[in-house]
Amino acid sequence: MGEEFEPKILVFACNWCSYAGADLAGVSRIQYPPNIRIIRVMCSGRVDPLYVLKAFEYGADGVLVTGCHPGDCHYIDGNLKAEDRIRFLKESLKHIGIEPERLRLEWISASEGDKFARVVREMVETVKKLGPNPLKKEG
Amino acid sequence: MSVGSALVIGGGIAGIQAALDLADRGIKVYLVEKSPSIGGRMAQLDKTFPTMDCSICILAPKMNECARHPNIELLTWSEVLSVEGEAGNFTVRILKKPRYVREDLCTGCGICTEKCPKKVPSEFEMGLGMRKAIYMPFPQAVPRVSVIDEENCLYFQKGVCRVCEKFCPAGAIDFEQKPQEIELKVGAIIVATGLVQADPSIESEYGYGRYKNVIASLELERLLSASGPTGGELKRPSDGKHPKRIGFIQCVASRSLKENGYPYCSSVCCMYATKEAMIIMEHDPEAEIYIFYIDLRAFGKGFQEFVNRAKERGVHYIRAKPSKVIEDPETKDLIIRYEDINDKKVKEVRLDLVVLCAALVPTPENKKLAEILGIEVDEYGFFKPLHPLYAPVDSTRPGIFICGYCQGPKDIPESVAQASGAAARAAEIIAKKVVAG
Amino acid sequence: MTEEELRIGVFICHCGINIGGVVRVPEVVEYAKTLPGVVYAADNLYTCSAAGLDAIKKAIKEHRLNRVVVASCTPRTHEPLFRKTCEEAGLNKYLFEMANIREHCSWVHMDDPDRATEKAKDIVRMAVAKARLLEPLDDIEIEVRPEALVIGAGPAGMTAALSLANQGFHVYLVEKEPEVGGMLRKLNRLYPTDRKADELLQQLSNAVYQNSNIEVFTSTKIVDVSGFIGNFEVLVRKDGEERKLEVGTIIVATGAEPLKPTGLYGYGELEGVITQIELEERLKEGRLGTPKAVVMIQCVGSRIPERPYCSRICCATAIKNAILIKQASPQTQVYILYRDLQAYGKEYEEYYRRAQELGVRFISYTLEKPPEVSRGDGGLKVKVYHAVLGRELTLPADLVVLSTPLIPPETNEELSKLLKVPLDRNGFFLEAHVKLRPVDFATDGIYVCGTAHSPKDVPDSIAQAYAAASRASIPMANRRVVAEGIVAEVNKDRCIGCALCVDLCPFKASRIGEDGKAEVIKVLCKGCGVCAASCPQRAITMKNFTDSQILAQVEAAFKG
Amino acid sequence: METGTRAVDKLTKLLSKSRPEHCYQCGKCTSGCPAALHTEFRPRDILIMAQLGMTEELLKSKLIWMCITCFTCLDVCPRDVEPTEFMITLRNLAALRGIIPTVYRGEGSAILETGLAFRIPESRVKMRERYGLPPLPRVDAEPVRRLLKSVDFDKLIQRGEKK
Repeated sequence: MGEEFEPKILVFACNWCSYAGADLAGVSRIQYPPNIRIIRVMCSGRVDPLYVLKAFEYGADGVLVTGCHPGDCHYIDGNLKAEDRIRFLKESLKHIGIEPERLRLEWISASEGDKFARVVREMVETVKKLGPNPLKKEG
Repeated sequence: MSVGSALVIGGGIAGIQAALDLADRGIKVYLVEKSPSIGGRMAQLDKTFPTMDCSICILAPKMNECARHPNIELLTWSEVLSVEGEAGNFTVRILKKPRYVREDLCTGCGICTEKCPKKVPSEFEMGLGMRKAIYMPFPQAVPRVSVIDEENCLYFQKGVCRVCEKFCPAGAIDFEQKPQEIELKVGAIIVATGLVQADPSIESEYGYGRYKNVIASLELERLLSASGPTGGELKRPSDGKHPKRIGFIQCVASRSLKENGYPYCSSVCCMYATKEAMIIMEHDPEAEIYIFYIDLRAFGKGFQEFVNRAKERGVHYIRAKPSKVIEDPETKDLIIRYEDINDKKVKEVRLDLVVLCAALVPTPENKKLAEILGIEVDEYGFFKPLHPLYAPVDSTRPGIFICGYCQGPKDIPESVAQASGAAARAAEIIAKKVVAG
Repeated sequence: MTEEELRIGVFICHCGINIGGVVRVPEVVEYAKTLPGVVYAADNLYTCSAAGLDAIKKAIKEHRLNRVVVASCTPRTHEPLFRKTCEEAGLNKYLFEMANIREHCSWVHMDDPDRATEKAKDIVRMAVAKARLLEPLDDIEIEVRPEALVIGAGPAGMTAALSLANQGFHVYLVEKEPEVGGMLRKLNRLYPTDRKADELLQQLSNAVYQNSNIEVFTSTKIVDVSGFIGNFEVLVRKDGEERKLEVGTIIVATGAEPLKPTGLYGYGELEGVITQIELEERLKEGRLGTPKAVVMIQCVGSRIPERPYCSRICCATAIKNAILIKQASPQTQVYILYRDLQAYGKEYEEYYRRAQELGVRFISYTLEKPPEVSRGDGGLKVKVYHAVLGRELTLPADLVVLSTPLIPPETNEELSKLLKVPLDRNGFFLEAHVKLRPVDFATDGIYVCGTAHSPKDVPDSIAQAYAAASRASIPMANRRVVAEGIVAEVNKDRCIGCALCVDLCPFKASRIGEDGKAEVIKVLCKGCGVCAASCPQRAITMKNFTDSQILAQVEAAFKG
Repeated sequence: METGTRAVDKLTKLLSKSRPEHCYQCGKCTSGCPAALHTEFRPRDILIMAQLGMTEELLKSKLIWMCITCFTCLDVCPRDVEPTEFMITLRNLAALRGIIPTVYRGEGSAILETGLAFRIPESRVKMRERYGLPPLPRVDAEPVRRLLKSVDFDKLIQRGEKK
């Protein structure tokens, strides 16, 4: 039985909201698949498009950027800047042969532990259907 | 003039919070705690509701902050002897009982405890685990210093042994230590003496003390705790087996008009029973848990959602108080009868373990302490607020404030908030003195 | 950074069984030892305990560690503690990184220990990768004005203002209504002592108006809030005229209001169906009359899926008013239909017994079979299925009183955006930590108390108000607060002065200096890093979250 | 024996002496009640109906006669309510109204005739002889009868009897 494809997904989480949401999912013992690895940033606005491209280059099958709901951002509107960048980045991903669905932006608040787990589950399912990262260096 | 200092009596979460708030704003605080370590009841809990945070994980940082804070002087293993003076200028005499271990030398390595031959039931473990005659109440104790219990130490009782002295690498054992009387001048006093659990055998029909598998809820906390006597493994006292069917009985000696009962509601039992049920189901998802209640009281922030989650997980909430617990002599299982109001039938359920949520009462020493402080206490041992409506944290004597469970039944968040409140009231007294010059 | 030899120490926590029960901690310790730069790795039962902290300090000294990684729980609660420990061992506290293997690993993969252990190793590897590139930073001191803003002049707001004033701080008390008092204006008597609400209102408002340290603003709205702890600038407006208040701390005491139960149990259609607040007004103005029977229904619009919380005070309010009715006209039959009677604590249990002794009749119902209110002959009729008796009863009633929950006012949405503080799922303000910091917000310098935090009675609101006053007094008493050294820094050579960062920065912490290059005002920079991610020249370094540090984590995530 | 309203008032006052209003329906009485185990008698329901003023229905109900007065409920009640006293007083009030289950009328008349609530069947007298047990003492029913008649007990047990 060939090993079923288990996608590797990188998550950028902002310290004040989505990272706290991920903490709440833990505190509430909401189980979700272990395919994600979380990098904490102070604000989703800190996520440089370079990080996303590098993630795909290093072999990520999916990248999930999470931040505060509009208006909740601890730094006023860092999340809105992230939104513009991700929308723009999705376009350019197409040109290098990466399906835009592999990159996703989601607003998750400090009290939405269940939403964090749900988004992770959805992301794992979507990327499973898409299959491994086409850029993956052979060998 | 020691105007800028305060005394906090009681080293539980309320005393710790009050001390930290005052110290953070530059006021010198003397924190007096009668047991060898601060931490109070919360240190005995495994997890806390409604967030299921591991209790010691959120308490230890505050305990360590207390120990390290330049403005806080910890006086553990000590009691208040007398209080004179008035708001802004109290003179307090403290008795520091001898630890027979030098706090300045002991590194808390625990070798003395390892070598000590004398075993004694541990009060921290509610008697379910043992401790030595020289001990630290629990692994995360603050200060991390052993203490010798005179009544059980072979040297003090029979003049033999002194093994701890031989093995102590820091040479910290000192059998000649004498009780010390310390005099302090403080501007305000905050009382936070917390609670103890009443003896569940007050309602003797539930068989506590007669049936092995009937335990008190605070004992269950110790059994569930990773640093507890069973390392967090829930074992039945009678045969050490993992209980599959557990029953919680609420309001034991609480909401009772009987002469040895307590007419008030302890406010936290419905919630901690739910929490303990959730912890048990984390250990064993197949466990079947029944909570026998009168009114399910989940009135705090996030509490109702927590109970709803427990119901989804399959905890059975049964609106009936059993009249008695019957023990099956061979298997030591327990049988409970109750009327199921859904079909009005009287049913029986066979359980492996019964947990009694007995009333939580203010520490018995409150009555004596009230005399020393010159403040009023009610017939159950709660300190009386100056005015229950608009001066809830003032005692009946100016300059002395009360917070936490000793002021009335409440949970940890309310105790922490009230402790900060008492700190503000104390700061008003101290600031006024300083500002007024 | 000088080429000193990297000596990283990794400390992996069992956290009792919270981590150790799922993740094979010893295996992770061995793995950590294989990572480049790691010279020491160990585990302990509780890293945050005094023993754990001492172990870290001892290891730093003995193994001359110059980087520390702790793999345990979330940095949001424990990073300050571990950073202080490193500092006490003589190590710059920013040379420290946490790996969250509890909330983000063991607690969410409880039934898959193998993959949880593998994930824990990855998380530790990522933390070590970042730790290698950490640089020492030093904190910044911010001056704190000894003035406070209290928003909302109900019992909580007035108490907080009085306490701060008595501690010698100047307080601006801003109230959107024309008069102070909040809910006290609408209430008749207050349990547990049955004291007249007006008396307490008078007592508090006199004290507030007579206190020279308190400036009261009524009919005043908060228009804008900027700045941060120590230096908030709050724009308030009254009758079109604006004024800027400069304060060090802010206390939110905006209260809550009772739900209007339109459409429930005939409220608004059937005459004689009123709410507890309307009953309070009738009792206050002596307009109760002598009804033959009054039926009160609890949990109207609360403890239901759409509004799951229990509003805590409705049972005690119902009992209070039932007692007042019985005292005023003993022959009136008073029923209280409840699901779970929340007469908690000491006073309310006595209150409940007094009501029983006065003949108030308590009937329990369940959510599945709620009571029905309809027109009866000469008044109303309430049908209720008695949950314990297992029978339907029909109760004649001249008055049906609905106990509705306290809900957050609409202004919460707007205020939460102005102050940048979150709301919880039910719309009340979300505190930093329900147990550890019940009256603080995650944002420094802003505090909450009273029913703005969650429904509670007057005594609890007052106790929480004192708590908020105590918390706010700490930074103001010290006149300074230490801000983290995590700020942005411009590399003058690469910067081309395009000023993109100046436009983007929400805190106006970036400006163009005389040399035509951008520069960061350290005190204003809050460390979000938006400028660094936008700079076309990659000229801005976001300390502690530099590009190289984050990219090292990205790479470590996929290089097993 | 007063059978008029004064008796009713006295008994009604007796009802309140057992403080039914303190009951908060915890069900401890019902869980331990032996009668509840085998019949549909529920002491908790009786107290609830009392609290709701449904005394009329209680007096006419046969439930109140099922209590075997074992006092378990009275021992365990956390609110110091006395359900057993309450049942006994309700029965007396019912009796005054002539509502008496026939089995109790039978017991009443048996006491009047033989001084014993349960007549001793012949088979039992023979069984005692067979085992050589001494014969049962002869009960002189006369003083019992005179005492009961002086309080009109004989009239009471016939009250409301359907001839």
